[in-house]
Amino acid sequence: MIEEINELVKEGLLKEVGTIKPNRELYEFSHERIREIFKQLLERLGEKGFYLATIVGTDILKDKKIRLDYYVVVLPEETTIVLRTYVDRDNPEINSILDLIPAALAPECEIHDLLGVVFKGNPALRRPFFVPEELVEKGIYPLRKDARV
Amino acid sequence: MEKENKSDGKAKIIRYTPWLVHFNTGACNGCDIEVLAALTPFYDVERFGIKLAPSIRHGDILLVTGAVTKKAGERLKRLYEQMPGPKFVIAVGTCACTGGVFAKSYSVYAGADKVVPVDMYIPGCPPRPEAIIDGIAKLLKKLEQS
Amino acid sequence: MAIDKVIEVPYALEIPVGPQHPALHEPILLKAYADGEEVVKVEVHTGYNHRGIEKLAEKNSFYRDIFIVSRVCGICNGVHANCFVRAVEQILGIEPSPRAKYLRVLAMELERMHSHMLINAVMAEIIGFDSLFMNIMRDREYIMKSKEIVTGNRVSADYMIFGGVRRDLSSDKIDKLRKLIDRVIPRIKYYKKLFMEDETILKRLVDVGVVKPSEATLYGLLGPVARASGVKIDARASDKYDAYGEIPFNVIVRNECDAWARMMVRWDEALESAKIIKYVLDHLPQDGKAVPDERRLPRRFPPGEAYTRVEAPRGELIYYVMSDGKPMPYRVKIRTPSVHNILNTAKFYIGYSIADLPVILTSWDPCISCMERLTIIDLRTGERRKVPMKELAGGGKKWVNPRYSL
Amino acid sequence: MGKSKILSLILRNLISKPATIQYPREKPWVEPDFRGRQYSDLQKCIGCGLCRIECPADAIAMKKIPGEYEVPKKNARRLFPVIDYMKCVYCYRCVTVCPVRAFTTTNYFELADTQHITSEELSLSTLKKKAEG
Repeated sequence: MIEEINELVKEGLLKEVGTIKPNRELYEFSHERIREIFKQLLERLGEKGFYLATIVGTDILKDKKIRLDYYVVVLPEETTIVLRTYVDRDNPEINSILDLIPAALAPECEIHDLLGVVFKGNPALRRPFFVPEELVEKGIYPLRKDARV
Repeated sequence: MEKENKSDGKAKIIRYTPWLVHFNTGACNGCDIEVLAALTPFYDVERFGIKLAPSIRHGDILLVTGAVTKKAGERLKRLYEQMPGPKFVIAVGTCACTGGVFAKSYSVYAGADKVVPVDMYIPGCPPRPEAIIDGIAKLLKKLEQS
Repeated sequence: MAIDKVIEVPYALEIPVGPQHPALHEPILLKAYADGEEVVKVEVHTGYNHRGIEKLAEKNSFYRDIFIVSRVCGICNGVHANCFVRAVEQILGIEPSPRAKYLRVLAMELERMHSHMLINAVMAEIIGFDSLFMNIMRDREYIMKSKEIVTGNRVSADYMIFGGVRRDLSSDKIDKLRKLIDRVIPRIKYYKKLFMEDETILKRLVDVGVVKPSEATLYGLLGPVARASGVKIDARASDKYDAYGEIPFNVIVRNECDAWARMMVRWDEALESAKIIKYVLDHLPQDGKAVPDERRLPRRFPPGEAYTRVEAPRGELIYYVMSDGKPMPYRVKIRTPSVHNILNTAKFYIGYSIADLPVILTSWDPCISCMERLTIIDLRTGERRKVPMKELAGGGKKWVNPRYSL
Repeated sequence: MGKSKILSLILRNLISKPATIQYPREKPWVEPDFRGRQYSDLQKCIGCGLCRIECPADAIAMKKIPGEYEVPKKNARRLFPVIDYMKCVYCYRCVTVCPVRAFTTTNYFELADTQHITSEELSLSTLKKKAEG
């Protein structure tokens, strides 16, 4: 349990939900407050105190939502925590954190290309990045569950 | 794909010093490091007069590794067209032969023979350097007979 | 004669490197913009290697996925398979026997050794030291032979299965392995000394591609790149997966922050791996069956999600596996270290000369096949004053007509 | 490095054998349990098709055994797996899942050819032909 994260929970920015195996603490937050949370993390943990491991985007077809998990590794103990949020599947938009944390470049672009989530404020978003052009022309996002590729 | 320049007699010339060009069309690097290993002291394909050419314009044999992805497929075609004839293509590894485990993916053509004519297939995931030498030797033997 | 042609001189030269290039064996296109000799901007264009593995994994069963994910990257196939297998083991709630855990460590450390030797050899080739390249590659063959003895194939190991490994190690094989490893260790020590003392290497590598510690965390750099910048990230030490909790080893950290430090970290880690391998060979537990019967493994997968980390040769590798109770996974997410180490580093080329470009690229230990399940373009430019070519041509003082007639 | 050291190094390199394996003329440096070509022994095979389902590369197809061969009784459907060696990734998943352990494994790897080759002939050679009559 990390104190700084605990403070954020107390302030109501994060909500403790459970764990992902093996022993990764899971927190939920609402997607409008993403920049606030990462600003707080930068302030409290410092530039050298953590790094963004990855963002996992999952298409939850039955809830009509796209789930975004931000995996943050807190140094020096290397404790992995998971920050989870949901965006609407039909209108997937979330603020980019690229200017705060440059490491978000790779995962944000990847999720944009594979799942179609728009990260507002990220200038590098572009299609086709790697999905073949014929799929881009048809507007298919290959990792969405209803995409037939 | 059918080969255009089937046998015009010129093929015999290159059998003493065939120069290889290696192109990775979306391989997992396994075949690439085995091609590299075939050039190093233990296996040493230079015994056959084979040299890794830096540019496609010098090459006689194109080694293709990897399940040909759609983006790299265009490049492969362009490289093949830029090669001086007589030219030969060797597909190294299961992926380059038929696509292997990636054959059903949405972004691969599955197999180099879908894009360029292939003269020799070397299966294996990845093929041993010995197998690569064996494949090249078999191709050279074929040229001798042509 | 009337002027009929005009050539405009751009302020920066565009130099494409790749995807088929003599200095680069991998399909990536680096568009470097150079002003004279100085690199002012680098764009990383990729996508030549995207095979859609994450979608493929969703469409195949868990058992087939083991072999598909181990073909994400040929060089580090063992760690990919290990990471996926451990994630699914977490969902299933099974644990391999101690002997299997030690054997997994053995296979992964052999992989780390050959990977580090390979990239050091490639670095020697890139700076024009071909005899060193050939020598390192010769000694690397002994490691490949050890891998063949342990796993049955030189490169693609296919060694991991849920609940254990797929091949046991007999005592005469252990003796063979000992001989091979003892043969390689003095050579690695010699190469390390060479990298410390040889002037050619020092001149090309020292103070090239400097990454500050705070930049390493902000840009999410991993593995030897981070450790050479003084950031201690090692999933082996923190997660203690498999048998790493029982095996003593050191995490190598250096503070020089340049390309040379990265290569030295790799040599030190190769030696450390050799130590781990010898420890494993000496302390291999006898109890428990290492090889499970693959015909009796569970066929039902409960719903659940798992997130595992593994220290690949290139850094922290991440697998996220989510199962919804069907025989196929609902979502498999693969995050390889090369994604961050290549795509987020376009900034670090700026300010060095064109000749340093391949050196810096190699010092990240690029593995395009790892990275390219996805692809991104970096457009960050440097915040330094750009001196246009035309100004340089005029000595920087005189005004020169921007158009040169022919 | 002193002069004497260099001299001894030169002498050692003069005497020692070259590192290269003269491969096509010499035997390859291959382990006996290297994962090479595998094929199904039709005396043991029951034609269940589990290997086809489990193959990660879809390299196995089930084929009917031609009429002129004698087939063991346990293989009632007269099916046998044919491995396409150009598709196979040599992971040996088929070998380990086979319920009757019918696969014969070898360390043979010199499979380069100008067309696709399969295990059909090898597998059928394990069967006897029916006596003509």
